[in-house]
Amino acid sequence: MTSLTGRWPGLRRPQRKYIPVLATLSLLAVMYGVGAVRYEAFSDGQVILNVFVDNAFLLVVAAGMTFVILTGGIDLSVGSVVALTTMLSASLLQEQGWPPYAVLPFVLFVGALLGFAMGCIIHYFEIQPFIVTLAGMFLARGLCYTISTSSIPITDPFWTSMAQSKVRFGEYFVSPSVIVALVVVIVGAYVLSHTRLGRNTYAIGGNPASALLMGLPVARTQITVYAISGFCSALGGVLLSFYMLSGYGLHAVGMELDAIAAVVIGGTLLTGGSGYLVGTVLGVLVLGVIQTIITFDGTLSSWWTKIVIGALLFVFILLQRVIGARKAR
Amino acid sequence: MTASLSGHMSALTRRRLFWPVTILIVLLLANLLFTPDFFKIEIRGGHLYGSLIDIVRFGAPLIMVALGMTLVIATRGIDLSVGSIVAICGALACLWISGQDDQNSVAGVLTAVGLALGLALVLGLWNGFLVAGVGMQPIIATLILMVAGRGLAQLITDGQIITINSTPYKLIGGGYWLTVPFSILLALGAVALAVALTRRTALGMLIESVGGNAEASRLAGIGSRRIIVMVYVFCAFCAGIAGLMISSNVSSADGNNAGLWIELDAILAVVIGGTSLAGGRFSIGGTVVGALLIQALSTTIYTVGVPPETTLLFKALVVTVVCLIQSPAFRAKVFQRRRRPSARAAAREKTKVEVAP
Amino acid sequence: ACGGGQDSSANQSGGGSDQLTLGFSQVGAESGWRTANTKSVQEAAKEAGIDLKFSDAQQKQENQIKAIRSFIQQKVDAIAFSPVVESGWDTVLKEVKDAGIPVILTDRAVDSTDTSLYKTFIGSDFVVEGTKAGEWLVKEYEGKPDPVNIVELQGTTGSAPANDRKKGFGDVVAADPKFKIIASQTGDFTRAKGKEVMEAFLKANKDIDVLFAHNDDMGLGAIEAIEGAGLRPGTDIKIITIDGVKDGMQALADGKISFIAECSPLLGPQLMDLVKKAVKGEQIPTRVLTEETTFTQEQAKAALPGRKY
Amino acid sequence: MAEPAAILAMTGITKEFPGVKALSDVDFRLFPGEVHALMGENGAGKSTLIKALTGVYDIDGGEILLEGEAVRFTGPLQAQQAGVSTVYQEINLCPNLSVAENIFIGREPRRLGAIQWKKIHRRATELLRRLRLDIDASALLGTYSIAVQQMVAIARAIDISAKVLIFDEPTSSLDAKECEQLFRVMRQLKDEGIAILFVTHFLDQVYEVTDRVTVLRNGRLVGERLTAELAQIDLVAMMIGKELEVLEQLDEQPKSSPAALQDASPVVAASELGRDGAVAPFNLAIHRGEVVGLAGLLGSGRTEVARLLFGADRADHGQIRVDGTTVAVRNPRTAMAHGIAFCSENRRTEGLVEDLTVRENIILALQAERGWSRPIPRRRQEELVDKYIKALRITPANPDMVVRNLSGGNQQKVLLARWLITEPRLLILDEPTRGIDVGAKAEIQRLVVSLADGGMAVLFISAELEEVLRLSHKIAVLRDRHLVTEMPNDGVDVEHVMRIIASGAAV
Ligand SMILES: Nc1ncnc2c1ncn2[C@@H]1O[C@H](COP(=O)(O)OP(=O)(O)OP(=O)(O)O)[C@@H](O)[C@H]1O
Ligand SMILES: Nc1ncnc2c1ncn2[C@@H]1O[C@H](COP(=O)(O)OP(=O)(O)OP(=O)(O)O)[C@@H](O)[C@H]1O
Ligand SMILES: O[C@@H]1[C@H](O)[C@H](O)CO[C@H]1O
Ligand SMILES: [Mg+2]
Ligand SMILES: [Mg+2]
Repeated sequence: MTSLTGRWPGLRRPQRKYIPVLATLSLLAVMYGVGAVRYEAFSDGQVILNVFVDNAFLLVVAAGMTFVILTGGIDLSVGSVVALTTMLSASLLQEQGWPPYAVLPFVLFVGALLGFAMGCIIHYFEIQPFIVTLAGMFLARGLCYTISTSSIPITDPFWTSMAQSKVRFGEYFVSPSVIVALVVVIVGAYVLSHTRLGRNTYAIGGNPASALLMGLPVARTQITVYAISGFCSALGGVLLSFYMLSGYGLHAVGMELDAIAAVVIGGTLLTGGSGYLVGTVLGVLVLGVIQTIITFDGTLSSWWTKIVIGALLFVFILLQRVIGARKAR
Repeated sequence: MTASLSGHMSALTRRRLFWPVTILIVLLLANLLFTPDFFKIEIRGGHLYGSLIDIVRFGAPLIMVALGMTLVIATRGIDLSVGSIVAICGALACLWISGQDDQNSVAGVLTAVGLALGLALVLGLWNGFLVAGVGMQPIIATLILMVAGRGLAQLITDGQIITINSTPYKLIGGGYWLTVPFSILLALGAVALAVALTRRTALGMLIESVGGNAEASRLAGIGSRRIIVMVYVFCAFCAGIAGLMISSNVSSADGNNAGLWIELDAILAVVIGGTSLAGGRFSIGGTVVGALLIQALSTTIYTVGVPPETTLLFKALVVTVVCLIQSPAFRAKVFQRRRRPSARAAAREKTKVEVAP
Repeated sequence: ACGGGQDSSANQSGGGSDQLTLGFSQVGAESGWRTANTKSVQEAAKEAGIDLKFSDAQQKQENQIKAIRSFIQQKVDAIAFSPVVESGWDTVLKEVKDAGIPVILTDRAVDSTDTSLYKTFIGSDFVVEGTKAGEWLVKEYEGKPDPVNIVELQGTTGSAPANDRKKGFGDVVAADPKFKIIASQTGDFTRAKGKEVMEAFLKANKDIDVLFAHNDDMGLGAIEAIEGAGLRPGTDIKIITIDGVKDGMQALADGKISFIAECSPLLGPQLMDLVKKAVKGEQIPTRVLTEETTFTQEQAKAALPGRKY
Repeated sequence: MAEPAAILAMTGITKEFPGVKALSDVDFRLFPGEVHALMGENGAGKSTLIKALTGVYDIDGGEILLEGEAVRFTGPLQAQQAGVSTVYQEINLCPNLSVAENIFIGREPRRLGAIQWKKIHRRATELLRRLRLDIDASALLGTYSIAVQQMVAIARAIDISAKVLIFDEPTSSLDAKECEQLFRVMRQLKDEGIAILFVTHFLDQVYEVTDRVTVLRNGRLVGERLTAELAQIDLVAMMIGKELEVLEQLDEQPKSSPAALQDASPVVAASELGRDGAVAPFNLAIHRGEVVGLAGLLGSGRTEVARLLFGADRADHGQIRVDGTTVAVRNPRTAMAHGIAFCSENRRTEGLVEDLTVRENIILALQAERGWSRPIPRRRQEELVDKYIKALRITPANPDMVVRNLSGGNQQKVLLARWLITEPRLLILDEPTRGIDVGAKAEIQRLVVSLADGGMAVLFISAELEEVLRLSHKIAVLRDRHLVTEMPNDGVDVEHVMRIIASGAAV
């Protein structure tokens, strides 16, 4: 294949490895176009910005998940860690009276620590990530309920200001969380492409046995990606607590599936070793736009909502594959 | 020589099951502290009655789902849609029966069962087509049906809980046959069928081959696609039966809650049973033990009286312990045995060969 | 299907004779109760000639917030929603207020201190439901000094109806030491779980007098377990549940359930009235209680024929 | 006796796997500035010794001295940091990364923590040029053939400027030209004082580049000699450790007897068969009892030809005739139904299912042909498997051993056995003798001859031109993905074929 492209140097076709991402991007554009034609208010630029506003936390969580999936692992605990973070933040702020500048680093640390611990178990005891993080999922959710079974509202001024202030561009705006999420994505993308940690992440996903024999620090990398995912989940939890201004044990139920779906739709292989963070951003947008289309439609009953989400997912992934396959030839 | 070899093999599998079985027993014994007659099995009203029977009876749907999941996982796949299939099949069967004038008509019930399982096969075919035909990653391919299927189940029930009153249907998940809960017999039958299908024919080996190395299998002439499709169809079929059991047990179909999160429990059961999520080797016996372990855990939580807000912590603890103890790496690192120093001494009287200068 | 959005934006400020648009964000379809609630809203909207933009949040608060944002964008005339959770609505409700759209809460309140963020709250009070259940029990055992062993089937851990019903019931029975809650587990609001947990209760506890289930469905599941153990539900073990769905009422009429505190999902017509008034700017009360009652076995027999859900 | 101090000294190394004693009390030493061959039959323990050194395996006993200091590496990372750089037998690189990255990963040049990609590409290109490897350093490694990957692995090892360089069968997939490049670099490194441990099955190579030889047999040390003082025949005797008759047979070349084969219609004939971007349309006919050899450089398209004939890839042009009738070979299954078998070159990714046992791997293709519902009876399985374990001398002779734990050469034999038991009419062998010891290689060659004598048609692909010439009745030469010529093997010599390969002209 490589030599094939080489034969027609004049033909500037995109590198093969970017095709999944490009396919996703073009389909996303088409989807947006369809929405804009069907629903009048849809074409307002703010609609797209709202997709970011409403999914900033998912974006951060999915970014962490991308690291883990790139190594060929998976992290099912993210949704629960998000919930735990909201719960911890709320209870520390409201009930323990901690100041925000102490709460923030603390909850982020707890998230990273949970991820770190899971990474250690996965690596040193050679237990499958799916199971370790499933246990982590139970643990974090269980910890939520030990704090409280009901929701705790957050009234801290810093939190409320993060929730209610807007970053404006002319008539458009986003929330500060969106900025945070974008920074996370940019930093993440940089780490993946320009640091040893990032490259080792890809290498382990490509072939863990080889990575070990090549003398790469497999242990450190593997544990770090889970710590990153834990950190991102906690950060996502903080953003969610800005968004909701509450802590609750039932927040973010099933978010792990959304995050995994976003990563995979973005073109990252679950077997590891191949994919980009930009893809994950697109994946989150796809989920967000599907949701938006359904809300704009406003005529679907509960079950039709689910069926239509499933159908749109199907069409999207199918087309993505078809386009990808055609371009790759 | 053959005999000794197969003897060796089964010793191996036995060792693989040693830990899950031990933990299962420990868990059951723990109940004894709280409920002295936990192990008592009696005949009450012509039925076997007792906590142990309950564990198997309530565990039967999980065994079914995990059984299908085992084969899917062996091909390096995963099926997230089983919960939705459970809901859909229960819903369709109950809808059909509720529409009958005589809900107790055996013919009507059989039609309902046939329709529901037929639909399950179609859904399995759909999953198999997406994975093997279109080439989607299994987790995403089955996520589609997981999401849409819940909607479908609710569409069938119109969002309500369909309640039926049908004695023949009740038999499937809540009835007894020769004093034994029928669901246990069904699960036993399915396990026996799966074992026969995979170990008496070459299917098991071909599945393990496809899961171990799909490309090598293709080049060895194995119709990997057909096998993958078959496995998803079987998995959906098992989930369909589980759906019938669950809805029959409570004589109603709940499109929303039936089989919710059962996929996670099933995957957990498979892994506890020693089948790797990376595909390849699988163990049906292990899966059954895993499923029973999970059900025993729930029952223990109820009988011991773990408060609801800490049940998840408890579950996390047990899952972690089970997996750690099962992990050879953990045992090696934690209960580190001394290195055998004798190896060198024993080899001293070797026939040392001359070394060129 | 797409026409609705455009119509509504065209005549949003017009009000008057033109059709009103109501954005309604439902929790999900997690139970038969909820579905009945949805139906009631949809039917009432049709009857009242209101264009309903319905959105299912699939039990996620973030989805509800998204839906409300998109209602603002679509410039609906009024917004109603059943909050998944009490907390965390201030931000988006402020946005709604800025857009000048009236908000009506249904089924469940929010804990905002700023009550100007919504016009009214219509719905039941879960604590009161639990209290009613407890009060009936206290009355039933009045004058009998023997200890009463109660088992409780809780709703989904952490959900508001579970928390509140447990609290309402618990507070009442705690007043008299003869009432003892000997076991309490979650049955996830479902029949299957209700049955499974009850089976375990029956084996672990020899002497159960009363079952309190947070909804009918768990109670119905438990009935099967009790019958399976060779006991008579309603007689050997008294059963109190909440909701009053058709199957529950039937069991009540059959004597298998002893008492039901109603939790009515039929808020639709009341809601539409309030919406019309709110859009016109009329004065409306800030709290509207759903018309709810309690049922004994006798009352159930009478009410059953007219039961819709 | 003026020997310098050994840079590496391993004494009494013992390593046991469940059921197999891979190494027992082995001593090995390595001096700076020497190339030291580690020899032994398949399964002798060469790779295990290397992995014991670099810490991939924990050893059960023994001592390792590196520059006089006792070491026990915890893994390749530590070994690398101590100056021991290794190319393991199974290529261990990441196919999902670029060539350049594979060379530099883990030791990328950085500025302020950021990887300097430009620098990496520049240095990789230089390094590849030094190895005379003309490939795109920025392309994904996985798009290249094993041989190229092998060269990349070597490039990586060399560039990690180490004191000790270990090559475990690096040449098994290289052609003569590439071996030459490798040896040139090895000599250069040796002159710089680096100690090189070199595992190979090619005796010629041993004599060409090594200074010293250590021989293992069955996990035990047989002896250590200076290459110059060891006659080739003695070396083989040390390895095989038995009767000279085997060796005599080895020298005696299998006869090719091009009979009146061409008369009958060919078993399989390809006409204008081709696949865009892979191999240009070609014609090729293989008759009953005929061995057709495919010659060409790496990447010339030999494997592609084989894959098209087997239906592993779909052809874009042309057709295949079996016994004169055109058949649709859509996939391996249909090819097998017409009696075609294909023993692929890349045993790990396209051949074996490493987690299955020897028995299961051997019967896999036969079982696939029969379909899942007709299992091969256990007794029959055992007969077949036993027969081929004996015939190909697969060790350990345990049919229930997981293939992953077999030595490289024995894995290759298992793959071969899989296809032999299907009794095909056309057997395609892509590099069947790669990584196989002398004894086994001779046996496989004899096997090919006897199969052909028995009427089987064989398509034989090998990087070793001599081998192709020795076995084939007919030789087809590929160059740059074109089948340039086809000729009967009547007294053709290596030189001649090389010229065709080089010039592309059918002389
Ligand atoms: N991980 C393992 N588990 C069990 N046995 C093993 C393992 N690795 C190697 N062996 C066994 O150890 C012995 C030595 O194998 P090794 O790979 O060192 O041979 P080798 O000399 O490198 O052979 P080859 O030339 O075929 O590569 C073989 O019998 C092999 O089956
Ligand atoms: N030197 C090279 N430059 C570029 N690509 C190469 C080179 N060598 C091999 N390849 C790639 O490897 C693929 C496999 O080639 P193929 O296996 O048909 O060749 P071969 O003659 O069988 O060589 P080998 O000796 O590696 O088996 C080709 O598709 C080609 O892309
Ligand atoms: O299912 C539950 C209950 O039945 C309750 O009465 C109302 O909320 C629903 O979620
Ligand atoms: Mg080796
Ligand atoms: Mg080749």
